[in-house]
Amino acid sequence: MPDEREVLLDVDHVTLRFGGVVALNDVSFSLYKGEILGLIGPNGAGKTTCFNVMTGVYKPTSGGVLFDDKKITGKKPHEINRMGVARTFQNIRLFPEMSAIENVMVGTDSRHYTSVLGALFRLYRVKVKPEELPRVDSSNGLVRTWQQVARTSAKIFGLSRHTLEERAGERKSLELLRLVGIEHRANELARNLPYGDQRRLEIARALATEPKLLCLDEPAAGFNPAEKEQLNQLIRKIRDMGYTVLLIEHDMRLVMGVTDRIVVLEFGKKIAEGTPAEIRDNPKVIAAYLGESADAA
Amino acid sequence: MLLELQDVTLKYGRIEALHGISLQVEEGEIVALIGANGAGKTSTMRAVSGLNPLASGKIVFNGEDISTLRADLRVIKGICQSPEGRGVFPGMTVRENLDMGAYTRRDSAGIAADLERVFGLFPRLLERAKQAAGTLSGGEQQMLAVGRALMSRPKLLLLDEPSMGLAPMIIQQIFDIITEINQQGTTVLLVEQNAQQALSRAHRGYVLETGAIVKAGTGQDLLTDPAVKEAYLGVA
Amino acid sequence: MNFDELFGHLGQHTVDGLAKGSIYALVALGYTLVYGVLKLINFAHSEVFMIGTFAVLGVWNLLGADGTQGVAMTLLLLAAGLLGGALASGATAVAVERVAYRRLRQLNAPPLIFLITAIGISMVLSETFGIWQGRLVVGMPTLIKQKVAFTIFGTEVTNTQLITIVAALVMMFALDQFINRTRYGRGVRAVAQNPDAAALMGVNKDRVIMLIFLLGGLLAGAAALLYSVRYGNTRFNVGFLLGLKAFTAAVLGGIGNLRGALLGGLLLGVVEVYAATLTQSNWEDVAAFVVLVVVLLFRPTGLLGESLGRARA
Amino acid sequence: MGLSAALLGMAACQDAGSDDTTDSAACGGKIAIFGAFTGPNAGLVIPSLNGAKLAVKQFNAANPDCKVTMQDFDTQGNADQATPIANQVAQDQSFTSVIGGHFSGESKATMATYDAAGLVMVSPSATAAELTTLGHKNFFRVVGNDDTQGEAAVTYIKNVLKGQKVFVIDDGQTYGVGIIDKVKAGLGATVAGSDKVQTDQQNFDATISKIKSAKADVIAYGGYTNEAAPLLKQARAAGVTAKFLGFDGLYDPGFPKGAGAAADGAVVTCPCLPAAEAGGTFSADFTKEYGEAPGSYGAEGYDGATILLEGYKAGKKTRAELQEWVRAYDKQGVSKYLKFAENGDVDKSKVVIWSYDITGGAFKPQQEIKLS
Amino acid sequence: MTETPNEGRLSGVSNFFAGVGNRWRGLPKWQRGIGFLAFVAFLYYLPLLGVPGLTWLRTDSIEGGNNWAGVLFTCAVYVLIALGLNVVIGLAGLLDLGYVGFFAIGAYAVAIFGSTQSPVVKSLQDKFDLAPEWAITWAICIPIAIALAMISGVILGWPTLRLRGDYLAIVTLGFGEIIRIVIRNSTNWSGGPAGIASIPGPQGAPSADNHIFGLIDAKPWYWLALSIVLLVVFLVRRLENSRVGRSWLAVREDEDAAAVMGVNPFKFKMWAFAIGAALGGLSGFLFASRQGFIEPNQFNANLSILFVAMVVVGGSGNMAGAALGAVLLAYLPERFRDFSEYRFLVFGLALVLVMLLRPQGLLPSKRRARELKDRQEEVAVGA
Repeated sequence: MPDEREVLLDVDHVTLRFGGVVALNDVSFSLYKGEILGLIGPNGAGKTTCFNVMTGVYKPTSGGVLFDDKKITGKKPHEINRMGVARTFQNIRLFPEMSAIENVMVGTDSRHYTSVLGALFRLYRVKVKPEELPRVDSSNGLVRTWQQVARTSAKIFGLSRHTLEERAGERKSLELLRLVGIEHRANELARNLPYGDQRRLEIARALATEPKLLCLDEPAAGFNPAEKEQLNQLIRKIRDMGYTVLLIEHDMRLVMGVTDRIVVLEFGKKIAEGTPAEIRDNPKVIAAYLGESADAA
Repeated sequence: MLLELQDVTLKYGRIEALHGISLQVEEGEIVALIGANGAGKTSTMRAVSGLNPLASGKIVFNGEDISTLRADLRVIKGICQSPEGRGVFPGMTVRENLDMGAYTRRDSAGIAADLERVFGLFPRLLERAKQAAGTLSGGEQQMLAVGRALMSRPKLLLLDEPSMGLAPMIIQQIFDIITEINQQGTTVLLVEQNAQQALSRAHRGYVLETGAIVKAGTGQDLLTDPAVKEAYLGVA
Repeated sequence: MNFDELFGHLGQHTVDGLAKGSIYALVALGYTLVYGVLKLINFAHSEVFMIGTFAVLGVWNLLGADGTQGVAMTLLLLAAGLLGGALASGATAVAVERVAYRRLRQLNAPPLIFLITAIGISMVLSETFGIWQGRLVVGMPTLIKQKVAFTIFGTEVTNTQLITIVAALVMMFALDQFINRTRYGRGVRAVAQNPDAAALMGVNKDRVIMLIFLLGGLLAGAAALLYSVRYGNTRFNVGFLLGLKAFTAAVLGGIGNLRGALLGGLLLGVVEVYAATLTQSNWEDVAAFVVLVVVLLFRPTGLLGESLGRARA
Repeated sequence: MGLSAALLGMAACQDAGSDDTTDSAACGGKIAIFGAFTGPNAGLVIPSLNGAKLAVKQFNAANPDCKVTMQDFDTQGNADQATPIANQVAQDQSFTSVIGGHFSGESKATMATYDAAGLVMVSPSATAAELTTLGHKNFFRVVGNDDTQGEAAVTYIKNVLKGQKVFVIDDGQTYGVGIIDKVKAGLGATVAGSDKVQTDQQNFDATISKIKSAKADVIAYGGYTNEAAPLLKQARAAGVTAKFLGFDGLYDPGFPKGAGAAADGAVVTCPCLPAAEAGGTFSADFTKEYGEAPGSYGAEGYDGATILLEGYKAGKKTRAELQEWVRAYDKQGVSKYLKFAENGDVDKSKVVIWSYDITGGAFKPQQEIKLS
Repeated sequence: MTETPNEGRLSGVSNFFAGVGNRWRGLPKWQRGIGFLAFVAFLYYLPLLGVPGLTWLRTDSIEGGNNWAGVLFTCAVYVLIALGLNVVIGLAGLLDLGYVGFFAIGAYAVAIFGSTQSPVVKSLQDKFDLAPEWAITWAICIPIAIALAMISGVILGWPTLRLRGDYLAIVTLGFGEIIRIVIRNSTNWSGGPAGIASIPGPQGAPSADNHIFGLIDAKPWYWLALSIVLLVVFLVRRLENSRVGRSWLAVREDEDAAAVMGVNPFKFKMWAFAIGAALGGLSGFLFASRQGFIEPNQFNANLSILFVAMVVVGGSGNMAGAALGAVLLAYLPERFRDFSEYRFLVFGLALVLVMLLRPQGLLPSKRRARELKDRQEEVAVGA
């Protein structure tokens, strides 16, 4: 059944050791295009480590990860991002001194072409449509004259690619902020945002890089039930927009409610894989989570 | 009353992590704090042990206001925390880590006795006494962290996620040891993900959600509370 | 390239280099201790050394050293010089910490601020001595007449070289033992590896920090004595270049690593003497820095890696 | 905006108003003297400054109707500090002559500026040979250059020290390199080895090894006290017994002080006259004024000032006149007979070079070195 | 236990700056534009400064004082340096203690290729039978200086930018020293310790006929340097307000997170290094053509440290702050020459006091000031 679908990401017998500690032990699973896959397990089971291998932060000791049929291991994080993998962090890692919209624009930049010299000299000009020309709207005569000059010059010489990309980035960033529901906070510093908005901002920033795969690392941590419900909606919306989502989460209600399939890790090993319903009834999983019977390990 | 938190708020930068927590720990109790990741459990611990300054509120220990006392002085008063993420000193041997636990103590006989006791509780640590702590496995590091905390002979032992990353069998053991320590007279404040275990051992428990206490009760009460069940086990 | 000279007297040059590097190593320990715990470069440490040399000079002048005294008096002068130098340097180091760094630590200032403050302190100290003692070399009485202590494979090892190397090794060993075997040493390592956990064990961070500054200062004072015995002069800016080299040595060995500081210091001394022999003395600094860059390229955390603070690398 | 335009106008007036204050006086003028009056090598320069000050003081006392003032500018011996000073002096038309620079670097850096301003420079102590080869017509020095001193040193090494194996060391600076190159060329095959040390170097083991390997009997050192003193001390401690010869850069009381007993027997050459040999009552006057004997270049500073002062006395007022005055000067000074060659060097036949040796921590004039 | 001593002492100054800053930002854009133009006009007028009541600012208002326009020129060059170093330290967050190396490379580029006295030009003359007056024109030396500095920046950055912050500091410090020592020790191409004289200006080799960019009057030089500074301010602002500035900031704040968002940290750090180097080279170039003579001793390690101090004291990350720091550090020692020997003692003291009382710098960037404040709030009870 899974074979009919197109594999986006393939984790192939990945083992990772830190010193003497085996963090991941021969883990294999696949992620299909358009699905939401949950990755769960008790604290310290190796979920985040697995995640880090998939996003290129760690290099596995053996095994490999294929994304879109291309090898992902050994690639640098920014290259992996360019391949189409974006992620959020378990312990929020925004750029705290940048405003919300700037945070998202860092993401949009990864799809832009302006080089350093391009930003410096802005000589690469592009003809623009009339509606994109600078507006003349000031009531102050002096300023108005200046705006007219700017408009005319843009009409004749066009605008620099830098300017256009900057505007496109800003537009798109605002859209994404709207999508996650914090557009009214666009100009606030990331560090001043409430906790929940920071989590949402991380998602917006990751989406800004136009990924094929969005990896969410405990996005609901610290959320109250109402917020969790909002998140649930958001994740579904994102999936409906055509993204593939990998979700690491503790909150069972959320995981059970939103995912198509679930992979369960314990002690760096995969102990189960299946639909939420299958996982819910799996005795190994129950043992791992509830710790009721020791013999199941 | 051994420990009392009165309306404690705590901030990281501008973000408020605790919004007015009040809780009490009686002498001889095991009290469990449970809640999801990011709910403020660890922040509460850090407030008690003095790693983060309070934004407002008051902490009273043994009848004394310790709200602004430095962390190392709180240890001398008898509060010892085994930090989350294990927090062992990776470059030191197991033995040295345990010695660090007894850093503020001068009674060498008592220290030796406690060392015996810790090695008795965790024979694994004795086997690895000369090994650098950084090379231990996760479970062993956890044992070391708990053992180290015991070495200071605290009146109040703060345990932050002692079961994290441990196999069920070892979790069982750790909780047995916690119970044993408690029976020997140490008061324990426990932060746990593993709500099942924690609540079944604790005399009382508090449930935290986004930086505030939403429920309090005895361990058994909370354990049977359907809302708690659903939140932590994903089953209604 | 004068290979004949280098290989003709390789042993001699090596001993010269080791003696030179021993002093680097002692000063490097001061950098490494502070860096290991606080992760900051104490730029003022070079002046701590400088003040040590002037203290040694002051003590000797006070006791009337003139290079003609007997053995007992020489020993007394050495002891008094060590005491004076170590006390002056130790006190300076602790004072620098109290005056400059403590407040910045309370403000949790970024490392760059510490660096500039340290540079300011360093300027104040060296300029004070420049104005007070003049800007020329100040000669010191020759306490120990240099003699060949023994000859091994045709290499002459002089008494002052021997004293320098042995004293540096002994102090290095003592410090190593202190850090690794005593309760205070454990406290230092604990703060270096995990300051939060150390506080939870009851370690007073302020006291540990004062202790490492004091230790660094004492060692710089000892280095100042050795320097005075071997070179017999000082100057208001004697610390600048030496401090730079000592810091280089500390990084070379792996900053924060005590044994690394020793290794780095000795290696740097030897490299410099070799380079000066092969070419001319004014190329030795280039050789020193080139070696540093090459080592860091292949071992980004220095030869032995970071140790006191290994946990947070 | 109107305000700033007004300010601009005001400023233009104000700026232009700082000229010819001297023209009103019938006689006299203003001299600028620049050099390293603070910093590590100030000890070499202060006597010259004092000598010049003494000359001005005496002159003003003797000629109340012809006041000459002298303004000192401290460069700390740095070329980049000397340049803006040169601009200042060049633009301030009240300055009609310059004494300086005292070091070669600062002289080289500023001579083009002074030349462009038409200001004459009389240097008491800048000795680099190349200074008078750069084509500037305004530069004169009352001291022999390094080439001459180098030649003298060669003569001295051959005839007095009778060196067979000479080890030459310089400090990699303009002055040291220049003089040592000359010595090397003059000595030819008797040079047994060489090394270059660097500023603030502290350990000289490698150099000492080289000296030992060369089995040198004479060491010639071009440079300053801060490196020479420790080098000599370490070399003596290591058992090097070769004779030590330095140059005027070491003719500084700090040198024997820094090197201590090791300095005993060291010799320095200097194109400057021993105090006792100076003409007239200079030495006595200087000692009376400053409480110490004129050290290096005290007499030269005095001479430099005197040349200019006599020019003012003779009614020369403009920069051009003074420059011509110096060019044509031909008279006995306290340090030597002062007459300049076409390029601004003191006439080679008039150069006086002395050797001094150190005994008991003090310089003692030894003999005048006659150039062969 | 977090005592807050001395908080009040400089707060008057801080409040003053903050107040001015806020009021400034509150003005409409066009008014700010006019204000800025007026300020620029004042800067151009500065060498002629003769407003009664302000003349005490002039460095030649004291005995033995230095040429005012000359000092202003030095200030302008230092501002240029500070702008360049601010890109490296303030924007990209890299601690470069060897910036003087780039300054030296720029200075030596014009000296070696533009001066008739340089060994390189002389050997070229011999080789191609050129006239003895031949040397590479000043204007062509500009791109040469910038390119050489940039290339050396890349050569230095390639292996070292992978190192952690403190290692970078010592390696760059070493680099600066290596440049100086190599220049000093190699007589055959760099002129060695004697340095190189007769470095050309815009009007060619220095001579009495150069009436505008001559040896004596420094005013045109100041105006030239000021114009370059303004141009650079304009260009660096463009960088700051573009994806490049954003990427630098992101890398500084959280390198790993930035990398995961598709920013190539190494590339942007390298660009910061190269741009910083280019500006360092440009300022060295200006300095050398004005001085007409350079020698290796002018480029020692102390100068590098001074440069870093300018940026940090002024307020790193903010161009205005860095520029203010540069002006103060170049100007104050000149204005207070009367302190003579005590100048650097006082300077050191001032450095310590500013850092202790106002660690964010005199005119910090908004971001940096906030960062510092937040850091303060996060200190633990026992720390």
